[in-house]
Amino acid sequence: MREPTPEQIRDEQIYRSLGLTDSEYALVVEKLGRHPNYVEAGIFGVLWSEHCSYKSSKAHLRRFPTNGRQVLQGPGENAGVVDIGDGMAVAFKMESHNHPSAVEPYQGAATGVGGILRDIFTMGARPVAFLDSLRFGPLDDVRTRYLFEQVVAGIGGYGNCVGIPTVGGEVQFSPTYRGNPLVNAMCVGILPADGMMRGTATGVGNPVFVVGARTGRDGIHGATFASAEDPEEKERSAVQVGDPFLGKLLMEACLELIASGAVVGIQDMGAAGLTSSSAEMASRAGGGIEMVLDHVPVREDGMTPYEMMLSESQERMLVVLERGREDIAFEIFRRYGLEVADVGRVTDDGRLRLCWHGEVVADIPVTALVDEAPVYERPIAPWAGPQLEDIPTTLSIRDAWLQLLAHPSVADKRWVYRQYDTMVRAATVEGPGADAALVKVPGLDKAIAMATDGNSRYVALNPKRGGQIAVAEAVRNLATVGAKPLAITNCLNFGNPEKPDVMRQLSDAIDGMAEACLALDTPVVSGNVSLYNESRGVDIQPTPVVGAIGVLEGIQRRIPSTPPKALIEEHWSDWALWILGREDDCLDGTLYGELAVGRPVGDAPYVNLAEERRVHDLLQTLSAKSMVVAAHDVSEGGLAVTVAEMLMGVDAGGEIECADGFNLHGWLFSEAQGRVVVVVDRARAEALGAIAEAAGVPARPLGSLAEHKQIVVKLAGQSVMTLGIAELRQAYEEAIPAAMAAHIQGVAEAGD
Amino acid sequence: MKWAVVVFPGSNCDHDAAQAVRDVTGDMVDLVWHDVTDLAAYDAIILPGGFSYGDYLRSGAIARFSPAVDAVAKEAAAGKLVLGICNGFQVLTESHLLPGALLRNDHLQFRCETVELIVENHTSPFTCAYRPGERIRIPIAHGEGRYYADETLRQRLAADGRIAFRYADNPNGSVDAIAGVLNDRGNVLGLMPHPERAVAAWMTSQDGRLLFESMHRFVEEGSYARANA
Amino acid sequence: MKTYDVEVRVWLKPSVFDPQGHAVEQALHTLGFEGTSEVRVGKYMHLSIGAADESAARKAVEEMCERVLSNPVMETYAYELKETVR
Amino acid sequence: MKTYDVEVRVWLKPSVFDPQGHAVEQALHTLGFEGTSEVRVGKYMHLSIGAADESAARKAVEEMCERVLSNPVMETYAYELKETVR
Ligand SMILES: Nc1ncnc2c1ncn2[C@@H]1O[C@H](COP(=O)(O)OP(=O)(O)O)[C@@H](O)[C@H]1O
Ligand SMILES: [Mg+2]
Repeated sequence: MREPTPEQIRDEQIYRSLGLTDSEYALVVEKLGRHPNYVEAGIFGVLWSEHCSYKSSKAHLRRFPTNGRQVLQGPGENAGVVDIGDGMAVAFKMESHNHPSAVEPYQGAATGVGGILRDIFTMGARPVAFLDSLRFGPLDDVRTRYLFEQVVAGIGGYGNCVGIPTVGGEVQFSPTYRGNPLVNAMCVGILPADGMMRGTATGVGNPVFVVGARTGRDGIHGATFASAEDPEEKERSAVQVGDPFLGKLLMEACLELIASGAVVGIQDMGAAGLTSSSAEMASRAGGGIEMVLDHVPVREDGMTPYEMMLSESQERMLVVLERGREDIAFEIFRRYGLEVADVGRVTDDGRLRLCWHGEVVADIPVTALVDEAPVYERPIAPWAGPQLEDIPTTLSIRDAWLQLLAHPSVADKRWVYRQYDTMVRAATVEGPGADAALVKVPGLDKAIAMATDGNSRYVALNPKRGGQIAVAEAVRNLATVGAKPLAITNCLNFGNPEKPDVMRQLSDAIDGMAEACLALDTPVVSGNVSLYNESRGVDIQPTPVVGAIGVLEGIQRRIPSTPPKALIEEHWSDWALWILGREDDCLDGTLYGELAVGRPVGDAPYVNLAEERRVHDLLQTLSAKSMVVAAHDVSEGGLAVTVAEMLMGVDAGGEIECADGFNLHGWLFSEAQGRVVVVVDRARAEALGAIAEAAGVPARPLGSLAEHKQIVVKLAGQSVMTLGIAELRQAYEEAIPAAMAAHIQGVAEAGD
Repeated sequence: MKWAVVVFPGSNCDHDAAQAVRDVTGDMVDLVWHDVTDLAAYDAIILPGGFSYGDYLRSGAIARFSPAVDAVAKEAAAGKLVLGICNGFQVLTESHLLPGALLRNDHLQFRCETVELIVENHTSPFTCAYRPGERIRIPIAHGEGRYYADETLRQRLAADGRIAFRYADNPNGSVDAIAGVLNDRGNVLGLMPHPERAVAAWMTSQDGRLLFESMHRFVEEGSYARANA
Repeated sequence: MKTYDVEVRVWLKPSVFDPQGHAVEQALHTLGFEGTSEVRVGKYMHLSIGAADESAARKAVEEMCERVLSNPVMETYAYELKETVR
Repeated sequence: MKTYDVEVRVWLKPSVFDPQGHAVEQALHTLGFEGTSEVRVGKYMHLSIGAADESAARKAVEEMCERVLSNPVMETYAYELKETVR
C-alpha cells in the first residue's frame, strides 16, 4: 500500500481518519508552515488526540491543588511522588483501559496493568502494589459476566506473573456501564526520596535507546480510537497482547539500569508508543530528539516509519543515557535477553526529526506537538441543581438489608480478589477486604496505606458534591485503618465532552474534588482522563475514581475493620460499638433509594469537608493511642451494611440503637459521609468520648457486641427487629459466586 | 548453615524466600542466578515461586533446563536439602527430581488465599519441627497446582510416607488432596503453598516458620535422627 | 444420525504478538535447537459431533469455532472433520 | 539445508481430567450444540525447522516434543511435518 501524499491528505481529507478535525489540520499546516506528510499527520493525529493531549479536560484539570510539603513530584511526569518520611518516597498513578477492555477484556485489562506498571518503575520506584477499580453492567447479562470474568482474569494474569500483589480495589455494577465497562488500574512503588528519575531528554548528543520488546504492527491507532465512539468497531484490528514475563524482565533491567546512574531520562511507551515517548521527553527538556528508524528493532519485515511511530507494542521503553556509558545498558539488557537499540540523539534544535533509509521522513517542532496542542474550552451547560424528591420507604428494613448486602456492588468481592496474588513480595499487612490496604515498607516499621473509591450515582445526582465525596471516601478509608492520608491520584471516566451536559459534570466534579483535596490536605499528584465513555450515544454516569495514598507509622497501630476474634471472645461484654461523626437519616442518593425506585434518586448524600477532616484526624489520634480495636467507615448501603460487615467479619452478633429523633429507615440506610463505626473496650469508652469531643467530632455509643449471632436493632429502648448473621452472611457471600456460577467460562453470548 | 535461592527469569518469590530464611534462622542466604553450575557450597537450596519464563508452555518446563537445575540435581543426589515452593515445585516435577506433575487447577482459576494444611509426615528434614497431624495455615497462590499422580504412584507415595502435606480442603483438585511431596530419599520437598509468606506476626499466619526451622535444625544438628529426638 | 471426529486448531492472527511462541522459540534456541523459527503456540481441540450428514456437521463446527472456540478479535481457526469409524 | 513446516499437537492423556475440555463442552451445550461430546483441549504449535533432510528434521522434532514441548507424565503428542514450499 502506498502512503498518501501531502496533497492527497489535504484534498481527500485523509487527516480526518487520523483523528484530526478540519480546524486542527489547518492549525498543523500553520505550525509546520507546510502540508504534513503521512507520518507527520499521523504523529499530530495521535498526540493531539483526547487521550494524549487532554484537550477537553486540560483547562479544568488546572483547578486541582497539586502542591504540599509531602509532594516531591506533582502531575506532569509519569507518576506522582510523595514523601513518606525516613528518606523514602512513594510513586503512584492510576490509569484507565476502558475501551480496549470492552473489546478484548482479558488483554485489555492485562495491558492496562502492564502500562501503569511501567509508569511507576520509570520513576525509579520499585513497584509494590496494584489496585483495580472496575465498573460493569448488571451480572444478569451474559456479555457482562464474560467481561467481568475476563477482566479479572486479565488483571490477575499480568499482576500475578510480574510478582506484584494486587491488594485492593473496587467493583461496582450498574446498568449505566452495560455497554461501556470501566477498567482503571493503579500501581504504587517505593523509592528513595532523593532517587527519583524523570522522563526528560537532556544533554545534547546523549544517545537515545529503545529497549524491551520489538516493535510490531499491533495497536496502531489505539490512542486515536480510544477517544472515538464505539470501541467495538474501531479496536478490532488494534488488540495488543501483553507479555507479563517480558514486562517483569523489563522492570528488573530498567531498575538495574537506573541504579547504575547512567540514565539521564526514561519514559515508557504507552499510548502512541514511540511518538508520545519521544515528543514528551524532548518537550520536558525543552529540546529535540533525532531518531533513525532503521535502527528500531521490529518484529515484522517491511514496517513503515508510520507504523513504527504509531505502534503500541507493549513492554517497550525509551531511555536517554549519559554519553559514553552505553555499554552499561547493553550489558544489562543482554543479560535479561531484551532488545536494546541505539536509535538516536538528543538535540537542541527543538525538533522531532525522524530519518529512514537516509531520508528525513518527519521534522516537526516539539512545542507544536506537545505544549501547543489545541486546548478546548468546550461549552458547559448550566445546572439546575439537584432534583429534590421524596424517597419512598417502600422496601422493608429486613428486605433492604438483605438486598443491599446481596447487591453485587456491596457484596463480598472475594470471588474477584482470590484470583489475584495478594501476598507476593511478602509485605502485605492488609490485603483486599479491609477499608484500605497496607503494604509494609522494607526495613522500616511503617506501611503504605492505599484505597480506591468513586461512586457515580452521587456524581450523577450532584456532580460537585459527588466529586467531593469521591475524594472524601477514598481518603477516609486510609484514615479508618489508622494511616495519615498524603495525596491522591485519579481517573476521570466521563462521557462525550462534546455534550455540554457532560462537560458540566466534568467541570463540577473537578471543582468538588479540588475542594475536598484542599480540605483534606491530599493534593492531586497524578491522574488520567478517559472521555467518550458511551454506548449507542448514551453516556455513562460520570465516574471519577480516586486512588488515595497514606502512611501508617508503626504496623502494630493499624486498625482492622473487624475486631480480632480471639480478643473479643474472651469477654464479649467488655466491648462496645461507637459511632463517630454526624448521624443522619436522609436517603438522598442512597443505594436503598435506587433499589426502591429503580434509579438514582434525590441529591447526593450529605458531606461536610470540615467535619470530614476532623473525623480523619480523630482516627489518627485513636490509632496512635491504640484506643479502638476495629473501625469501619459507613459507605454504600449505609450504617446497616457497615455494622453487618463488621459483625460478619468476627462472626458475632450485636445490638445497635437508633439515635433519638431519627427515622429508622433513613438512619440505617443513609449514605451520609464522615461516619465511622468503632469497637472500643468499655473501660476506655469514656476516654474515647472525651478525645472525640476535644477533636470536635460527635460520638455516641451505638451498641454492643454479643456472642449470639444476631443483629438486634433497638428504637427508644425497644428491640424492633432481629436479623441472623448467618442469613446476612449468605446474602453477602453468595451474591457474586451465585451470579457467576450460572456463567460458563469464556462464553460471551447467550444460548438460543 | 548456608542457603541458596535460585533466581530464574520470572522468579518473583526469590527475595521473599531469602528474607524468610534470614528472619527465621539467622542463616546466610545467597540469591544465585539460574546460570550457576556449582551449588556445592550450600547446605540447602530453594527453588522459589514465580513464573519462570512466564510459565509459558507448561509451568517450570523451560526453567528445568537451566544449568542451576543440573547443579541442584547433583546436590540432591549428594543428600543436600532441596525445597521447591510453588513454581519451584513445578520445576522439580518437570525435571523429575520429584514424581508426578502439576496441572491447571480444576476450577481453571488462579487461587490465592490462606488455606489449612495437614502435616502428614512430621519426620522429614522439612517437617520435623511440626507435631504429627498438626493443622497449619499457609497461603497458596497458583493457577496450576493440581497435583497429578497415577494410581501406582499414589499408592507408593502414601505407603512410603512421602506425602508431606495435604490440604484440609482441596483448593485445586489435587489427587488425594496432596499439597507437598518428598522424593524417595526424603531430602527434596516440593509444595504448592508458600511457607515464606507465613513467618511474621503481621502476616496471615506464622506457621511457615517451623518448616525453615526444621531444615535449619536438621542441618545444624547433623542428622535426621537427632532432629527428631 | 452420524458421528464425526473434529479437530480444531486456533491460533493468534499473524499481526498479533504471541508471547508464548516467542518464549518457546527462545527456549528452543538455548537448548540447542537452533534451526527453529516462527514458533506460534495456539490451541488444539478435539471433539465428537453428531449430525445428519457432513455438511450439517461442518456448518455446526464453523458456527462453534466462530462463537466459542476462537475469539475473532484476535484469533483465526482451521478444522478437520471426518466420520467416526467404529 | 531444507526448511520444514511443523505442526505439533499436545494433549492430556485420556486418564487425566481435562477441566478446560469440560468447560468448553458445557459452553457448547448451553449454546445449543447438544450433539458435541468428548471435548479435549490441548496445545497446537507451529514452527519452522531447518534440517539436512526429512529424517533429520523428524529426529529433531521428536526430540523437542519429548524433552520440551510435552511432558510425558501427563501428555501425549503428535506432529506433522512437510517441506516448506516457497
Ligand atoms: N477489584 C478488586 N480488587 C481488589 N480488591 C477489591 C476489589 N474490589 C473490592 N476489593 C476489596 O474488597 C473490599 C471491599 O471493597 P469496598 O466495598 O469497595 O470497600 P469500601 O466500601 O471500604 O471502599 C476492599 O478491601 C477492597 O479493596
Ligand atoms: Mg470503607
